[in-house]
Amino acid sequence: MRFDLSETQQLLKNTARKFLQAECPMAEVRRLMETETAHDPVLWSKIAAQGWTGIVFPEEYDGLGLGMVELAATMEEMGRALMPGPYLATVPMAGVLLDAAASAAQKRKYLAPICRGEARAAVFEGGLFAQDLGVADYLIQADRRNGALELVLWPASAVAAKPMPALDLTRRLYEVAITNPAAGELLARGSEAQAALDHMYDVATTALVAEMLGGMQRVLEITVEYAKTRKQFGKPIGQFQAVQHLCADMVLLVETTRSAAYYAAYALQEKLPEAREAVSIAKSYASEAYREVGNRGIQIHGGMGFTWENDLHLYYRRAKASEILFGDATEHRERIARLVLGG
Amino acid sequence: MRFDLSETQQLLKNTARKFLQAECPMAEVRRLMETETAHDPVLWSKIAAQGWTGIVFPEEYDGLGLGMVELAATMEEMGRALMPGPYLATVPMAGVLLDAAASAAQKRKYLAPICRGEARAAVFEGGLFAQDLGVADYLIQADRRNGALELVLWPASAVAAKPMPALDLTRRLYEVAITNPAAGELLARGSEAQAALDHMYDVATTALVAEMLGGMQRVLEITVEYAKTRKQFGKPIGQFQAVQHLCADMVLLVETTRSAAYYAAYALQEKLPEAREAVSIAKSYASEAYREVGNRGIQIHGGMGFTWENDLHLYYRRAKASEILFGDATEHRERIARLVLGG
Amino acid sequence: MLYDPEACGQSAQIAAPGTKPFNKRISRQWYDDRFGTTRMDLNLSPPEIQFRDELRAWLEQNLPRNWKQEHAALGAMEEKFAYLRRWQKKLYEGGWVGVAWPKDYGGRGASLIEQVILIEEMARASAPPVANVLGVGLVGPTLIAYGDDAQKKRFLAKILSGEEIWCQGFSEPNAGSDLAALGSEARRDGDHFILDGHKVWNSYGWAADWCAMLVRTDPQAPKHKGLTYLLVDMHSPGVRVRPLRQMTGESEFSELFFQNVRVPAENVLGRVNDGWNVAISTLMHERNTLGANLHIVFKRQFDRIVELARANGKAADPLVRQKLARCRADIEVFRLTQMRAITRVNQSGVPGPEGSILKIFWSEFNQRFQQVASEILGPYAQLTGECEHSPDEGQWAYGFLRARGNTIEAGTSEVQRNIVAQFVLGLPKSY
Amino acid sequence: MLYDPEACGQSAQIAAPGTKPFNKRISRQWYDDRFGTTRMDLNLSPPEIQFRDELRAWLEQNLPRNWKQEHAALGAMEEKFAYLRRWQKKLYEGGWVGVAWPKDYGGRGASLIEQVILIEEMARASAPPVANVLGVGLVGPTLIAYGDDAQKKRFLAKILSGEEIWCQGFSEPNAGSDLAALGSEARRDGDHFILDGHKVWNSYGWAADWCAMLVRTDPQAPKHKGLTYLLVDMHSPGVRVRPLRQMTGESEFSELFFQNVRVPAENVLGRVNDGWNVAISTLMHERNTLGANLHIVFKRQFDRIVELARANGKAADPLVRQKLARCRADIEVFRLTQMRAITRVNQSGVPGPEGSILKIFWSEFNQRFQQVASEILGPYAQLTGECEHSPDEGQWAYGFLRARGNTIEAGTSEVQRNIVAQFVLGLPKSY
Repeated sequence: MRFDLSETQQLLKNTARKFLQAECPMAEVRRLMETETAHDPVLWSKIAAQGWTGIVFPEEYDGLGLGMVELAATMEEMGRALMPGPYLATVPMAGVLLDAAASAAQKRKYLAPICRGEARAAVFEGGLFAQDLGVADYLIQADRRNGALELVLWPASAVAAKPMPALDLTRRLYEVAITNPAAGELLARGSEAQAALDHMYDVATTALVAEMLGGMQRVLEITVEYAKTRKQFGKPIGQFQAVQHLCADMVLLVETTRSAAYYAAYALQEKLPEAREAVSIAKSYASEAYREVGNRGIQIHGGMGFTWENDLHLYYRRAKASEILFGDATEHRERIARLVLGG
Repeated sequence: MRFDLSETQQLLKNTARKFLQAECPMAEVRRLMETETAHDPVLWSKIAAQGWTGIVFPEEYDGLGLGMVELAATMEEMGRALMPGPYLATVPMAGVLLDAAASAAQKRKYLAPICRGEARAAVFEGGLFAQDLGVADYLIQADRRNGALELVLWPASAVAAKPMPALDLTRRLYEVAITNPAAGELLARGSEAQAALDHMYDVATTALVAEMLGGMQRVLEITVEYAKTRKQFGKPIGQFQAVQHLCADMVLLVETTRSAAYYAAYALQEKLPEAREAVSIAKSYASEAYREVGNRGIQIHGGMGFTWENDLHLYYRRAKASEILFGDATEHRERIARLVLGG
Repeated sequence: MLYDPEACGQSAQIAAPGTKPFNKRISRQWYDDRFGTTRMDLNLSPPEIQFRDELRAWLEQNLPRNWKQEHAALGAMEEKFAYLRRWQKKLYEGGWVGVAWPKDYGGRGASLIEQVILIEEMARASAPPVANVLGVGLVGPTLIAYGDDAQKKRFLAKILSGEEIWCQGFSEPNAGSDLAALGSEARRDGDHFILDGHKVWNSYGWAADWCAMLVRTDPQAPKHKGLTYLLVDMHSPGVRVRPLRQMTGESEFSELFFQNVRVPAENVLGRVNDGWNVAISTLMHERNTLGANLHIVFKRQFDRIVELARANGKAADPLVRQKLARCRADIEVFRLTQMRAITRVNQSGVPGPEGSILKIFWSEFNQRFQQVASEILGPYAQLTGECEHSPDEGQWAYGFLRARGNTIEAGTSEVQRNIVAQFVLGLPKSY
Repeated sequence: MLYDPEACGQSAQIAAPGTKPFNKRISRQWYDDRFGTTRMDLNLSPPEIQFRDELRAWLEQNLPRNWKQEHAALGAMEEKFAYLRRWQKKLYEGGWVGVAWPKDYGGRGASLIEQVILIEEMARASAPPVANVLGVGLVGPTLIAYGDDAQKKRFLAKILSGEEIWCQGFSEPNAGSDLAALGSEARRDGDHFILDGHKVWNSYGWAADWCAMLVRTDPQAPKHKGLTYLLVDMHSPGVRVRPLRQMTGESEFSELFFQNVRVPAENVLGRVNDGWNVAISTLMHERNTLGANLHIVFKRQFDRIVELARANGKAADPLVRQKLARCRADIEVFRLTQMRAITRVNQSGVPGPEGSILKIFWSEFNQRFQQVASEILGPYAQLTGECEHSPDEGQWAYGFLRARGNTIEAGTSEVQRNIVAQFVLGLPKSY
């Protein structure tokens, strides 16, 4: 029994951290967030060269064929680095949906280019927005037509993407309009489409939780570092019990979220019957924990934490967007209740 | 504009405190809680001599004719002293119900003896228990019969009271059985009965909240005293920021409850349109605040706070019973929501 | 017989069970004779009602009906500010600025309750703020308490009229919660001081003519002892103002830089090296009047989110109902606790630590409230101002971020809890 | 090409937008060759499965089917305790007591994971506890680490068999969170120590033959330095045990009084004046194994309150559903975090500060959980054991009170948070 990343998985994670420290430091994050799309093609091609764009997809479509735990470990590092751009939309969302729903021919046509880093994609289920649609090469729409759920793929040329300014500056939201209704290609329909969509949400939610975990871990580290060096009343503020206890709370929030996040990834990977519950437990935890870690981190930083130049608010903005995405804590607790209590 | 007890009301309150310090110190509370009914006729007669048993009732029925704020100020002191016995059941419950629902003749027969301290009474609306029925001379039952609410008075001889052991050792609960169905006397019926019952709950809830306020104030005082004297690590524990912040939280809980409690009493007294909302705000606050003040008080006391000999658990037990009585915080918040949001 | 603690109080007097030692009972008459007949009373007194009605009548006559549109239509920050200066001038002419100041200095000698009435009426009427907020609210009262005649003559009238705008220079990068650790220095040089320093979290610095500053004049003295309260002309050579961008993206505050700024010695307020006491008095005033309009602001936002919750159906969700009811209760309890604090200060005349209790409460409430609002708005909560789908032009996304600062600005919740523990409860100093 | 931080890492290597510098991509094979193929694995290993199955088979054979009724039917505390001693004897003969102890001392040298399997299997089977909980769990391991051969020979076997029952004497009235402040003194007198002192919060004192104590032997030394770990015969003259009544009304704990108690010097464990280090080792063991069965206990209570919520209709209330879902998630997260901690300790061999994180979590969870249970039960929540209406014989009213102690016993939440801040995060000591 070993409930921890294996040596292999830890090596992957360490390498991802070093890659992102060099290729996507905070200066780069701040540069990209001031651009129109927060996406950098060069960074994307480097990510692709790491294999990350195909990490969980079969080798026959140029994927790396690794599992959920490896995806989670990698996304944890992306969240730690606050990596901007369309990774979440492209890989754990659109890619997973294609892998689950498309025919072999369609996968060769649409999934393989994603794996190779040549294409980006987005998903839209008829809510308020599609994430990072502005840099997508195609959009997969989940739509109820003629009484059945359909998954339809639209090329970018058939879709208008109108930017929607929002709190998170590193990952962009777009309003969706289909401009050429004839250009859609059906991927799946009915119960098959529903199963693929459900699976995609489980995977994407777990990936998002791992990313949130990395973010909150980083907020904790930045804050502890600050508490050790910032002096008030002639002492490092980390010597004040009030600050220590806020930091200890942050450790609890991070470590419990880590347990839930890793287990959700493992349970999905192993197709355990409790996987769906594990995903909702993880998201209900992470949704509140990331925000609360952000609250405590900024509070401990005092006025400094409230400035634009301090990085914490960039994490805080991501935390808020992530809290909402794929259902907030309340929605996931109701999902847990349905599994445990029925009704 | 003066939102504070007046000099008159403060004098009444100070006198009540001195009376209870002399006549009902903690040793007496502990003695009474070990008795069968937690009621002492001698203490009761002294309370009556203070005028407390008739405090809000008209002078024509031997009452004192004071108002809700005076009742609240007095009950605050009873709560502070953790006074055992059937005051709540007799005065703010049964007495108020009689005053609101009964005929002049019935008031002379039943309310006046309460005012004079010669009788005690209880109320039962068909829930789990009637409070302090074991020492009541009569029971007022609110019952839905033949499609209308009826308030019926039963003499003690027509009622069996079976004790129900519960957390609060200072105020007793009893199961109710009517043993002589012919002995009941109708007080009011229909909408008149409903209005009297609603009014009684507003008054009794406000009185209870004031009592809870006194209890939490006392828990705060005991705890601060302990924090100033108990030493660990070579310092009074009150010098540790963690303890200071727990104490500051307690101050916030007490002072905000005080605002809500006094306003509810004032609003009822002045028959303000927002009185009902004020009562629910006060109870929703006090229900959580008393428990949380108790939690922090015991926590700061450490192991000592967990012993039987320490008084805090007696307050904590009362806090739990009071949290439940007349609806907990959730129920009162839903009542606020109905007033604010409708539905 | 009513209990007489002087004559009783011995357990020996408690009679044996069964006896009835107190068979004489008190009457209402007895009670009134003994204790008096005063009662809690939340109604305004006749003079207070007169004050309020006079103000309402004046506002009826003078408040520009559509000032928000007029103001919004003005382009530059400077023009917007000039608009507020004109409004202040008008208020001043009506006698509604600095109402609490003594009549000799242009005020009305209004009571604290009348001040609060003014603040609330202005909030209810959605009137524009005055331009010289800090001058009127903080610097003026400090000048009245500590200024010499020349200083009062020189500054007070122009504060009220808005002719000279003031800002305040207290916080520094290394002196936040530990204000007394500040390092901006003023060295004596004949009849001047030479000032060098760096201040942060300054409001109105870009518009100010004068700055009320706390600076170190004796670096050798213990840290609270070597400080002086200095009035600095913002137009002096060597003063530089830079916008300080906060996490919301705006620049509500500035940084101030002082390099070799010459300040005449007559601009010391109070005594040299006694600035800490002068500043504390300012901060007390700040805590006393700040926030008197907040319950109205909160209530307005609450009513608005209730509207939005009705519109999107969430008002029927039992979870949302609980959260909204809690917010409603919190706003009401905040208003009531503030009324109690005002009653106490109005009677004692001294601002007390009640301010810390209120500060902790409203700042933490607003964070809870903004979170509740965001849960009600769902995905829309994250949309910022520039978007057509954004509810209320992004005020909720902004409000969520801005509220984060509430438990930091004007004394962190940690410092405020220390104050409550030490000054309300008398616990020993923790550091 | 996989990112190689040694060969890269300079921003100069980042190509201009539009170019494609990395057109060679890695394969799964490349990845496996470079990093290996190990994976996270929550399954038991074959030896662990064998251990579990052997235990299950033994329990199947030996666990008295209706032991709870048998046990409850016994009147006196002593008889009930004798029942547990007999059960421990049986377990001992089966080789299931002290499984983690080295084989030489009667154990199996089981891994931490196997210990946890044992604890969980016992909880799942609702098996009785052993009589000598503290002897097996705390004193034995400390004896193995610090005892000399004579001590090991004298004590260890009788601990396992339950022939001699142990208790522990650490806390004192004036030494709670500040354990090192303890004042019980042992003065050297020839080849004996003379012990005087007062211990509180002692478990099993009334049944114990021996007490493992921390006492002061050098009052002049700094407070951590003058302590000695002493093994005291509870049958010695001068030892008195008094029940300590707690707020629940029970006496789960005792006070111990020692007056002029003679303790042979050979009963010092470890070195004289080195007792602090010996005790810390005991406390580490305590935090390591304590609570391994808790998630099963919580889960069982959770399932029961769900049943009750279904029965009274509250399971359909959206507010209750939220609260129950949160409890469900908390129990699961507690289990998982414990598994992660066990994995780490199992690999490093050293108990770490993870114990503090778990302690804070479960103790605060249980208080939330009991509150949720009480909200579900409504007025019934306050009924205590002796009442027919009382759900589950009053266990919920009792549980509510008992949980209050959780954040105090075995290290308050405040002390645990200090430990996390200082030993996990490396923040400076706060006092």
